[in-house]
Amino acid sequence: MEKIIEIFKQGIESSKIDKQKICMVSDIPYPSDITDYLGIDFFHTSRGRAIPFATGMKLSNPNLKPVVFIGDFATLGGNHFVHAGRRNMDINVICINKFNYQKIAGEDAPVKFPRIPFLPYASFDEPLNIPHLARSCAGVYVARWTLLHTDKLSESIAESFSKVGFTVIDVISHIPEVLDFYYKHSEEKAGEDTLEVKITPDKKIIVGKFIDRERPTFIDAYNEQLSSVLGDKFIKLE
Amino acid sequence: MANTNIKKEKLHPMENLLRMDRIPHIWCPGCGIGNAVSAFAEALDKLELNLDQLCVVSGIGCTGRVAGYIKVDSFHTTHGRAIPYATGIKLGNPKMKVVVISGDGDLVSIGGNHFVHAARRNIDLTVICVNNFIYAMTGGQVAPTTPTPAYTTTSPFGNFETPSNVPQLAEASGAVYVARWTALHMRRLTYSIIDAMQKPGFSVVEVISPCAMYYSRINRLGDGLDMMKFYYDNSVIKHGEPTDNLEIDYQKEIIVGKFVDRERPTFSDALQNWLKGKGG
Amino acid sequence: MKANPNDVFTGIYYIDGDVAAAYGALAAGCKFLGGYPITPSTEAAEAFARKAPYVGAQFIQMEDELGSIASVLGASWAGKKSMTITSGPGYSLMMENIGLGAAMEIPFIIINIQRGGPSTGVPTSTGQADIMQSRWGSNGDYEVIALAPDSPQESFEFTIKAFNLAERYRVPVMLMADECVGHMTEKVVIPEASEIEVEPRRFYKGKKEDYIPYKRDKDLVSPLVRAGEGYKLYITGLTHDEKGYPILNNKSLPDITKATVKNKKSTNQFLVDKIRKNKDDIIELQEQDLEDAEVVIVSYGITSRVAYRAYEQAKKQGIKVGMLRLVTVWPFPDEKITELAKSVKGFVVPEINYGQIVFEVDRCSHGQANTILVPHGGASVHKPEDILGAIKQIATDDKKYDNVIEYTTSLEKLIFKGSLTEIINK
Amino acid sequence: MKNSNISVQSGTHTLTGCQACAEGALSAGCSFLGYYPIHPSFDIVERYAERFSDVDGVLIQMEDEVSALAAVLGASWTGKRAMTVTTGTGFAQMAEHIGLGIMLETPCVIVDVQRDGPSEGIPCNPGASDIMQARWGSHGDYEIIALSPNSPQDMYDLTIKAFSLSEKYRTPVVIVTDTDICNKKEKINIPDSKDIKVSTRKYYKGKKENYLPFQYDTKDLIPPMVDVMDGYRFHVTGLTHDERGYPVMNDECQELNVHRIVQKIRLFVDDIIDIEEEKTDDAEVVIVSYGTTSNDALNAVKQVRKEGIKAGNLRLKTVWPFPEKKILELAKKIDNFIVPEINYGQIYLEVERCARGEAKTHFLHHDSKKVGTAEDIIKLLKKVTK
Repeated sequence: MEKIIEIFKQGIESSKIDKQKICMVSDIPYPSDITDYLGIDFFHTSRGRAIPFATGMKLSNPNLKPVVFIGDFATLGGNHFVHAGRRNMDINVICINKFNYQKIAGEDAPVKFPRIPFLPYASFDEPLNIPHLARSCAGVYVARWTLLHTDKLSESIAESFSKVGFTVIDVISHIPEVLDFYYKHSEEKAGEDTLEVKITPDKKIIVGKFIDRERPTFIDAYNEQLSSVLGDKFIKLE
Repeated sequence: MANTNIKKEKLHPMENLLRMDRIPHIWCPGCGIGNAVSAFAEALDKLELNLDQLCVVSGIGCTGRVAGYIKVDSFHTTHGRAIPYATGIKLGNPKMKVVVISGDGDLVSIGGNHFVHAARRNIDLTVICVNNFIYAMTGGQVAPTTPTPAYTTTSPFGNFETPSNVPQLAEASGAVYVARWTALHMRRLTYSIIDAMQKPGFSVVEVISPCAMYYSRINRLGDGLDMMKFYYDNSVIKHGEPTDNLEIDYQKEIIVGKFVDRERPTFSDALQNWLKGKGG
Repeated sequence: MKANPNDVFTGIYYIDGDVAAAYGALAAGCKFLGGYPITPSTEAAEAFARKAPYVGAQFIQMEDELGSIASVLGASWAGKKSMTITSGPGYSLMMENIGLGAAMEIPFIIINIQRGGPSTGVPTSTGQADIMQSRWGSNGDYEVIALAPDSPQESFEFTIKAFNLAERYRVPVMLMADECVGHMTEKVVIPEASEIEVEPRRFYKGKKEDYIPYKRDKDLVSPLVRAGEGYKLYITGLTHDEKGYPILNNKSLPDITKATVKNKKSTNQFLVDKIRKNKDDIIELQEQDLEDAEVVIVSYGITSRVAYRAYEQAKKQGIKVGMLRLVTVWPFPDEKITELAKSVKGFVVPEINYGQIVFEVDRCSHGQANTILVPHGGASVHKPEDILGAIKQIATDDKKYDNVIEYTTSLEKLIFKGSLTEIINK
Repeated sequence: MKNSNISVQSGTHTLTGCQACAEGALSAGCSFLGYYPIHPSFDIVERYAERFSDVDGVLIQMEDEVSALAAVLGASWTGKRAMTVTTGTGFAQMAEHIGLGIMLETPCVIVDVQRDGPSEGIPCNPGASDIMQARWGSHGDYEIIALSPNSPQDMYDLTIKAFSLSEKYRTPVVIVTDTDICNKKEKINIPDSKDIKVSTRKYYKGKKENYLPFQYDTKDLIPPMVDVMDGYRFHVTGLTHDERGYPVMNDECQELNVHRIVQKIRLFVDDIIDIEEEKTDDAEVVIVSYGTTSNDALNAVKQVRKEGIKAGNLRLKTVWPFPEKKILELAKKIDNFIVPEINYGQIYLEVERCARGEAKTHFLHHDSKKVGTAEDIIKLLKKVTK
C-alpha cells in the first residue's frame, strides 16, 4: 500500500473517530483493496471535482466526514478549494504535492529527476503556496509535512479529524530519493506566517502546523441563520 | 461617412473611446458600472495609449457587457472565462495590452480558478473587478461576495456564507498590484487603473459598486445614488493595509486603497529566461 | 409509494414552469439542489431555496456548474434524491460529470431550461437545440432518459416522473424544458400527496458482507446503499467490474495498481443495455389520429403546442394529419416510427433548431416515408403557418426524396431574401 | 497569414502518432498550443515542447481544459494558428467553448485522443465513443468538421488538413483519434515544405470603416476576418449578434447568425468530405469504418476477398460532416453494410439513416481488446453474405 495511505490509516486509528463515517473522496484512483485496508468507503471522482463531490455528501448527510485526497491539486479544482474554504465546509483535504525542484536552500538535488512529461515548464512555472491559499480562503487548520515526517503527519491527520471545518494538510511527496532530499532540507516552524512558507529554490522547505483556529461551519451558519429567521418551522440540517 | 471633415459637436466627452452606436447602454439608473467605465475611459485618455494595441475582454453578467461599449478590439466571452481568453490573446500577441473587465460572480465565483492561476503565473493582465455583491444579470442571486446576512433571491432567509475577500485572494495567488475603490472615488480609481495598466504583471482593481435594481431593492437600501454615497462615506482609505482585514461586512465600513504593489517576473519574462537557459 | 405530505404543496397555483419544476422536485422527495444562477432557469432555484428549509431540503449555490453537478453526484451517493438545474452553457460545463454519473450509475436529474444557442446565444429566449447534446454530450457510451414538457403543469408532473425514472433505473434523467415552458405562467394544479406516486430509492436489503455494488437484478439495475454505513464502497469513474474495482490496461499501469488487475468483466455494456432492454417501459408517447394519417407531425416540448394549432388547421382543410408527441425524447421510439413510416406519406418535424430529432425520424423511417424539417433558430417559436405549409408540401408531393427536406420558412425568406442555398448559387 | 512561421523536418522519420500530430501542427504553422495534461495526449505536447521555439510558438499549460480551449480561441484572434490536445473527459469540459468557437467563428484545432468507456474509462485502451460527442457535444445548433486518422502518417497529413479546413471555413475542427494510433510507431514521410499547402484564413481587405466581423452576404457565407491590433476596433460576443458583432436578441438575428453558421458547412460538404474506398466497385457488402478500426476492416476485406466474398471498405477520413450521398449511392448497389465500432453504436446510426432502407445495416461492437484483430469482422462478413 502507498505510504500516504499507511500514514492515513495510523491517523484514523489514533483519532478514535467512527471509521464508518469517513468517506474518502479522491480524483486519483487507488488500488482496489484500499477499502478493505482502511475499512472505509472510497469514491474516485472525475478530475478536480473531489471537493464539490464531498460537499454534496456532507450536506446530504452531515454525519459523514469526507476526506478529500487531491493529487496534483494545483490546477483543476482550485476554485472548489477556494470556495469550500470560504464556506468552511467540514471536509478534510489532503493535498499530495509533488513539485519538482532541482535546488532547495541553494543546494542541488543529488538525484536526477525522473522525466515528467506533464510539466515542460516545471522549472519556472511557480507552484502555488497552498498553505497560504488555504489560510486566505479561511481554512481552520493548515499544516504541511513531507511524507517522511511519518509520525507528525499521522498526528496531524488525527488532529484534523478532531477539527470541525475545512482543514488542509499539504503533504510533500515524491520518488524516494527526491523525497529524502526534500526531507533533509526541511525545517519545522510551527505557527509560521503562511506568507513565508512558499517553496522556493533558495529557502528550506518549511513544515509544521501553521493555522489552527475556529470558525462556524457552513452547516452551523445555515442552521443558525435560518432558525433565527424561521423559528420552529425550519427543519434543521442534521 | 468616411470623408466628413466637418467638425461635429461631441455627443459625449469620451466619444472616441465608446461605441456611440450602441448607446444607450443596458445598465440601470444608479448602477456603478458606468462609473467604472468612465474611470477606465478617463484612464485610457490620460495614458495616451495606442488604442489599436488595447484589447478588452469581458465575461458574462452586467459588467460583462462593458466590452461591448468600449471602442477597441473587444471580446465578450463565456461565463467566467474572460481571464483564460485574455491569457490566450496576451500570449498570442505580447504587444497587446489586455484588460479584463468583469464582475465579482464572473471573476471570483465561476472564474475563481482562472483568477488564482493567472495571478500565480503572473500573466500581464489588468483585471478590473466590479463588485456589486450580487448576481444582477440573472435577477439577484447570492454571490460569493454577498455579505452576511444580506438577503438575495437564492438566500431568501439571509445569506450565511462567509463572503470572499477579493484583494486577499488576489494577493494570496500572487497578483502584483491590488487596489480597491468605491464607485464614487472617481479620481483615485482612475489613477489606480492607470497604475495597474502600467504595471507589468497581474494587477487587480476592485470597484465597489451599488446594484440599485436587486441588491438595494431586496435589502431596502435606497436607490443607486444613496448606496454609492453610503459606500463613499463609509470608506476609509488605508494604503498598504494587510489584506486579511479587507473583509466587507454588511453595511459597515469599507477599507479602500492600494494594498499590494510588488514586483514579480511575469510569465513571459520567466519563459524567456527559461528558453535562454535552454540555449534556445 | 406515495409522496410525503410534508413535501407536497397541494393547491392551485398560477406559476411559471421553472417554479412548477421546483415544486415537482420537492414533491418527488428531492432533498438536495446544487445550482448556479443562469437565465432562464434561476426561478426554479429561487423557488426551491424558498421552500427548502420547511421540508428539510438543502439548497446550495455552488461556485460554478462543474461544482454544482459534482455536489449533486456526491449528495446522491450520500442517500438523498438530488438534482441540479441549468441552461445551455451550464449544461455544456456539466458534460464531464454527466458521464461520471452515468458510469457510477447515480440516480439524479438535470433540468435543462433550453435557450437559444450556440454559446451564450439568446439567454432570455427559447431554443430546443440541446436535445442531441443530452444524448451524446459526454464522452464514451452511455444511455440517458430525457423528457420534454410543454406546459408548467407538465413541468411539475414530469419532474416527478423524471425522479421516478432516475431512481428506477439508476440513471441520469434530463428534463429538457425550454425557456418558453420555463417562463410561461399558467394554472398548475398540485394534487394531494396521496395522488402522487413516488418511486423510492432501491436500497439494498441483504447482508452487509454480501453487498456487491454493481450486481444486477433481473432488470439489469443494481440496488444502492448510502455512503458512510460501513459497506466499504469502492466507486470509481474508471471502467469497473461488478465490485466497482477499476479495470485498467495492464501494460501501462503504475506498479501499485498492477496487483489489482485480474480478469474482470467490464460493466459498460450494462450502461446501455439497462435502458435499451427496458425501452418499452420507459418510452411514453402521445398519439392523435395516427390510424388513418397520411402526414404525421412528430414534435416534442413547446413545439408540440404550436404544432397542435397547425394540426387543427390542417384537419379543417381536409388533410389527413396525425400527431405524435414525444414525451420521452430519449430513448427514441425507433419501432413506432418504423411502423408508422410504412403507412404514411411523410413526417413533419418542427424543431427549434436546424435539425436534430428529424435525423432520428429519418433514420427510423428507413426511406419508407419522406421527412420534412421545419427549422427555427430559436428566440421565438414557430409560426403555425410554417408547419401548416410543410404539411401541405409533403401531402401534395409524390416524389420520394433521398434526404431530409428542409422547409424554407417565412423567416428565412425574410432575412436572406430567399434561402441560403440561393445566395451560394447566385 | 501573418505568423506563417512553419517548421518542416522533411524526410522519413519513425514517429508515434502523437509525435506525427505535433509534427503536422508545426508543418502547418501552429504557433499556439494551450493544453491541460491528460493521459494519453501529452506525447503531442512533449514533441511540440521540444520544437515550438522553431515556429516562435507559445506553449502554455492552463489550469484546466475549460481554460485551455478559451486561451486557444483568444490566441486565434491574434492571427495565430492555435490548437489544443486532450482526451474524452477533457473534451467534455471543452464543450462550452466549442460553442464559443462556433459562435465567434474562430479557427482552431482540437485533438481528442479517445479512450475506452464513459467518464474516466480505461485510460490506456483505444476507444471510438466520442464520435457523436464531437458532433453534438456543445449546446445549441452547429455543424462541425471532424477528421479521423488511422495511422501516424495519416495523423500527420490530417493535422495539416485540419488546420487548412479550420482556417478556410472559420470553424473549430476536431481530430478524433485514439490511443492505439497515438502510441503506434511507424515510418512517416514528411514532404518538402513547399509541397505542404495550408489554406490561410480570409482576411478583410476593404476599408476599415466598413468592416463587419460577421458579414453574412459573402458568396461562401464565410465572413472575412481580422486580427486584434489591426486597428479595426471590432467587438465580438458569444451572444447572438448581428453583422457588426453587436448582441441583438431576436429570432431574425438568430436566423441570420446560426442558420448561416450551420449552412456554411452543410452547403460545402462535397468540398470537405474525404473518404477512401477499397474495392467497393463490385462489392456486395461494405464495411464502413473509421479510425483505428479501419485498419482491421481493411485486413478483413483482404482476407475474405481470398475466399471469394465480395467485400469492400469505405473509410471515413472526415467523420463529420457525414458522407450521406456516398452511403446512399452504395446502399443502392449493395445488400449489407457492416459498421464495426469501438462503442455501442454511434456512426452505425448514421449509416442506417443514410442507407434509407436500401441496404441492411449491421452493427458490430469491436471491443477495444480486439483492436488489431479482424476475426470478429470476418465472422460477421461471412454471416451476412451467406
